[in-house]
Amino acid sequence: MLLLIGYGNPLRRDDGSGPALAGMLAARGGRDDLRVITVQQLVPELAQDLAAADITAVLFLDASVSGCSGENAVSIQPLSGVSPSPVLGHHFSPAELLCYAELLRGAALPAWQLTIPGIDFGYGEGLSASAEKNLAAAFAKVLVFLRKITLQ
Amino acid sequence: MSVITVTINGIEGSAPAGATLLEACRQNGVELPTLCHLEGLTPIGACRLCLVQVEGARRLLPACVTEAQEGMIIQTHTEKLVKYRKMTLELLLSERNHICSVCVANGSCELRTLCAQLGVDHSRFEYRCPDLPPIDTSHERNGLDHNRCISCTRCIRACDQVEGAHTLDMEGRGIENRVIIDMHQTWGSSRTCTKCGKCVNVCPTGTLFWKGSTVAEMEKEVGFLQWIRGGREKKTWSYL
Amino acid sequence: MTREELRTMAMKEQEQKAAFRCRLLVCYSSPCLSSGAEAVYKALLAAVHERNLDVEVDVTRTGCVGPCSRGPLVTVRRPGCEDVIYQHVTPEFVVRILEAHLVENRPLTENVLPGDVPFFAKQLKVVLANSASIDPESLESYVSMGGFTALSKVLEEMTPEQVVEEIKKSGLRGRGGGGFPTGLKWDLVRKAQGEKKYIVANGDEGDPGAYMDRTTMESDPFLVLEGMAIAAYAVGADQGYFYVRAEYPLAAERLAKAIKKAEKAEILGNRIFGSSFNFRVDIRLGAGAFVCGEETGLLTSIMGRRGQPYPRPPFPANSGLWGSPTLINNVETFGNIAPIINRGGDWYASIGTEKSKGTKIFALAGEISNTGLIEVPMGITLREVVYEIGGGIPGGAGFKAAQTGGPSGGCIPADYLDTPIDYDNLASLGSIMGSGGLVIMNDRSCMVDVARFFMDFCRDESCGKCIPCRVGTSQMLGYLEKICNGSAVMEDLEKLRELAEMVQETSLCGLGFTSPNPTLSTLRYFRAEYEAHIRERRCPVGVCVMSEVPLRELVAELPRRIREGSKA
Amino acid sequence: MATMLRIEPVTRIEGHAKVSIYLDDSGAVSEARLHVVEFRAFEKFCVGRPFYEMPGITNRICGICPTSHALASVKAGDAIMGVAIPPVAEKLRRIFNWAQYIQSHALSFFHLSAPDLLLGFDHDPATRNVMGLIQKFPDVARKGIRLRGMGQEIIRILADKSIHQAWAVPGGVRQPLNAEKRAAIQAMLPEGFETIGLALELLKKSFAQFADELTTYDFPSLFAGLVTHEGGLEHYDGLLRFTGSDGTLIEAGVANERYRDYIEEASEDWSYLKFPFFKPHGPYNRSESAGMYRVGPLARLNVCDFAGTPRADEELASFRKLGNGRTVTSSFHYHYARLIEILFALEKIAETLDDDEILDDWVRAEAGVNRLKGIGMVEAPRGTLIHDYSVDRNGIITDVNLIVSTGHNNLAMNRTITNIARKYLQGDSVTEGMLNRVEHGIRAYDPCLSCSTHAVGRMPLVIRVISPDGSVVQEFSRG
Repeated sequence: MLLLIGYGNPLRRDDGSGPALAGMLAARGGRDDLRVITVQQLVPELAQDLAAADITAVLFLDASVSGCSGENAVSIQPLSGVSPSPVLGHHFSPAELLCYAELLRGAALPAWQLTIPGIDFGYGEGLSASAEKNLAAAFAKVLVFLRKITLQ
Repeated sequence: MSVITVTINGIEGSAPAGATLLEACRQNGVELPTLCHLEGLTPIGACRLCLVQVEGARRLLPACVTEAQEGMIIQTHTEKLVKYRKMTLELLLSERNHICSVCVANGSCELRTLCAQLGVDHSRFEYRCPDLPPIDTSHERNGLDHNRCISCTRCIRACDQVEGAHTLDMEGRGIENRVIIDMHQTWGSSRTCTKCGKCVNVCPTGTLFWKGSTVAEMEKEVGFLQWIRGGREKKTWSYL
Repeated sequence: MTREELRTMAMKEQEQKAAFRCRLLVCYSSPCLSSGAEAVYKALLAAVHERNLDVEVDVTRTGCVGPCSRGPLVTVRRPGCEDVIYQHVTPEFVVRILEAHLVENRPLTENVLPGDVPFFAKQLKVVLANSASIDPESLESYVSMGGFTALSKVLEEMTPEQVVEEIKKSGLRGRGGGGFPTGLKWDLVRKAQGEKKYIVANGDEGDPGAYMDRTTMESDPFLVLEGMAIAAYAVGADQGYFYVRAEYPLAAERLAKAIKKAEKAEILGNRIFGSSFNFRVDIRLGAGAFVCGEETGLLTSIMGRRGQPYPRPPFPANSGLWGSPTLINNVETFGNIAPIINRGGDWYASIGTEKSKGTKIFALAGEISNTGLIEVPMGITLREVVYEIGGGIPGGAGFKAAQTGGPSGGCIPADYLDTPIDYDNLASLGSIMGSGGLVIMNDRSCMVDVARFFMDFCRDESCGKCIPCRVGTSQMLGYLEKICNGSAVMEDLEKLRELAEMVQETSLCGLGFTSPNPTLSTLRYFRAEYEAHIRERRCPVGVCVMSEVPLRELVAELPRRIREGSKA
Repeated sequence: MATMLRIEPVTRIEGHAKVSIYLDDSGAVSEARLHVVEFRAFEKFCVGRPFYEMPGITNRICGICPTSHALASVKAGDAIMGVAIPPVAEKLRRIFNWAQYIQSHALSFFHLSAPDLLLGFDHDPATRNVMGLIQKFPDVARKGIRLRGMGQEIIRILADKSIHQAWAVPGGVRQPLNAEKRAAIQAMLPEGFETIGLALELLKKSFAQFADELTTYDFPSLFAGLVTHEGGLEHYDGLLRFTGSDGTLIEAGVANERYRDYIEEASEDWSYLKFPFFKPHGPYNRSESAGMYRVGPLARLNVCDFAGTPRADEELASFRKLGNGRTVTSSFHYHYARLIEILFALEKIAETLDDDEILDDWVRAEAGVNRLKGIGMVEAPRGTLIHDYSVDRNGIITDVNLIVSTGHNNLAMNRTITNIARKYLQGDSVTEGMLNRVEHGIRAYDPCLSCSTHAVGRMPLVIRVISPDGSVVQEFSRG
């Protein structure tokens, strides 16, 4: 079972592209080996979802501030390295969450992070044209990715 | 009772003569969304959610007030109808300030339930954020919060047609319309209100509520209307 | 009153008027009154009296003459002479008119409105035939022009079926906007089951710039009452309601007087013309809601309820006032009835086009030389109306569009100037005949701004009962405002179009489903103007002030503004 | 002209807080400021709502401590109704609040501060993070997650929802506890005790390596917090006590409704977070830290005379040895205090659940509006939280004043980062070590600034050294 976690704040425009992509994938259906979660931000409790016995891999879907656009702007990278916790927030990075999940399950969990560049992170709903384009590219990319990891 | 034949979404069905299209649809297992309609109150065809397409009719027809005719061919869920229903709900969401998360009717709200059923999770249209009269909690039992009102007039009709008090009415027109108590006074000072609570129970949203209710605490009971009306017709309570 | 007495009354009045050496007719309808007709009339009366001319000269306050922007208007009528019409008459000038015609026996040359101008020549007056000649408050005056002969004729010579047939034969269609065949409607009400039936005259005219019905009611109230009485006879009703909006006090006052006089003369009330036919008319004043011009809204208002439409069917013809069959027609429609009965349905059907018979009254307004009220045969082209009757566009500007049908209508661009005006052609151009408002716009008008203006009207006038109209018009207005102030993005245009279609198809009544018409028709013919507002943030004709910025572009826009601000 | 250094957490979303360090002409630190730039206007939009809706609205101020806001709000509601709520309802609310302490303190300690505290600032930066923590202390890391989860789970058991619940209402609570639910909570407690014992042991061992920080974070101030009528540690109700740095009682027990006589709020134009100060000590003066007081775990342990449970009292005694025997003035020890409070919360929950009375189903009092003002004061994990409502006779809110815990600590946080900057800034260049300590210095207070807004998991810090003419002399970016 692949766990997809789309996170971000849909009320901050392009920041909502992670949950949007998760929603698109959930709506597409057709596969019973996917579990989709959308959240505003990553909190420690999610480690327990990641560590669930039936989960074999995880893909984080997130927005990024790079502002790029085009097909290559969207990237899927394996998760690596861990950074210190945030100074002022009470939320987690995917890598931190993954560390905890691995600790809880006692084994490594293959994980990737997909980032969708955006430009407008102001208050409001809906994505900018650029982020929307990137979202479409990300959708296509995820589908390819999903096919690939099933083959493995 | 004579029976007529209608075709709903390509399937033949029957309905008693004199039934509305809405009744005909529901009797044949086709569910149509409604908001202003409530069994026991005069239908007014205002919310436009039950619009259906009838072959040969120039316009879309509100099922709640259109009488079913022999041989009618009805479409209830065409792409266009579904789209318009969603837009109608989006318009309602944009009209006033609907904040479900802190609403007393969270969980029992007909507007929200319909939105969930039709897949409307936000409104594309801009919030109008109107200036509304303050919440009226001057009544001994009931409260009125204009933020959540969808102007369906169910409360007004229940008060007028079932209770016979006609305490509630509507002032203003168009987007400026507001439910008022008597001649626009506070509910607590109304001398016509019988405190029967029918208005609160028929309100589809959290506009009318029991005072003191907190988030998601309102539970509404609408079945009593038919009971009262049926009882009156059958003279259940007649002592003569 | 008997038919004979009616004839006597007419003859007596005709003889009396013919005895005058000269008749001075002061137009006394609202436009002329608002430009000073009352002072003119008083000055004229005083001057006549002063000169001891009371026996020789008749001074009459009449209905509307037509070229309203030129008022006050005074017509001098002398036996054997052509009428001379003076425009822009002042109290001083009217004395000079009197002196010139009666003392010096020589018409003035100043301020004369030539009678052979296309404004008059191209018109064909049926409903307004008497308007410029009679005193609206005088029963005798109306009778002298053949008034109530049609009513007496149907009562004595025709069965209700024959009356309905005659109306059907005439091809008359409802003048309130929808264009439903009048004869057919009468037939429906006549055949409807019901002990009690009602006649309702819709005088709740509310389109901005339109005043056809007001003028008809003010200029010839008896004509409309006669039409109602004939209708009542035809469908079997004995009670009528005249619904007049309260903003038309003069119309209501003249109607009230007319009803009283007609009742006193036993032309209305019981046993009319000695027959067994009874018909009473009561006036109901509307409180100024546009939606009460919609027939079901009007009916609920008459019944004393909140003026809101209800879904049809059931149609009023079957279930109207208090559930009884009700015939509701527009004022102008009723104004056509007596002429049709008098001159025959065939005569009426010979006027106009194949599917739109007879004449239509229009209120010409906007950027046009001759603003005023005109009555023209159906099928006349827009070009004739604008350039001949209307005298063209003033100030050297070009014609851009004509808005017909008020807020429910659409804008017709110059390409269609040669289209004959009738119900079906207007509908195919995305507009409607409406009640007859005709607003001309020159090339300095911004069509988005025009759409915004009408949408504002519709939002304001929406009754609020159904959601698409109540919230949809408000949302559409919001998007139009954004387009006009520069803060819209192309997505908004798409939302606007989508809403327009939705409101058109799903609203409960005519107000709602026609409210997107100005927007849709301008989008259809002037889309480039909309796009210029959004993409280039520029109003092509410079009407709109683009002071706002789309939220999304604000980030990029702000530094520029700050730079410019610091330079300034 | 002074030079300004700005440390800005560059989140991809507009920042919620940033730090500026001001240098004087000689290049020494004159002042450091913590800017809170999120404006939320809760006080404005609550006006016009009925008071019984307030718990539902105000608990959305925060996603970390919604429970505290809900409790302050329902207590203000109780005051407006003028009722004493059923005793069992009060006990359930207390359990609710302690559960909140467990989850919030666990998040702060185990997830956010533990890498720094247990690995030390001098640990290799590449592994001074969760990964490093897991490698070195796998058991602590694992237990930390479970402890936070346990707090959330108790809240969920009581209120059917762990965040933004609507269970606590003016007059009491909506549903009683049943035997099954009680057993579920009781079953979780032993593991909690075990975890906290382990954490306390590790933390106490680490103090030796933080000698510098302990003194840098040490400054005199007043302390404020609620105490029981007997002077014990209190989190839900009680009297507001102020003490001095030396442990003297300034105000032994102020009734909640008189808080305005002691606390006044000042504003600065560079921060949306207000600056409350102790009013009896004269007018507001930020540079002299007049009227500065601290709230939160450290302050609560300083103001109380005793904890009231055996194990917490034992820990409290050893805690006090770190100070002058009564008062601990270094903000570094907020961490230690937090662990003691978790221990206290576990003990109190266990004790309260033991009594069968807790299963009684009479948990809600009914009343209308009987007072036009209501003040609800609770101890939130981060400190004293005050909800102050005025209503009309129909119960519609006419005025709201909210003093949040982080606000009370505003002056102290500014003071802490000023101290750190003074000690660790070398010339006009910002070092890695200083950055770490600025971060940590703020985190000691566990401020709640960025609630409900999502920021990139990693918040890189960017430091710019700007010369008086405005040009960037040096830019330092990490992450």
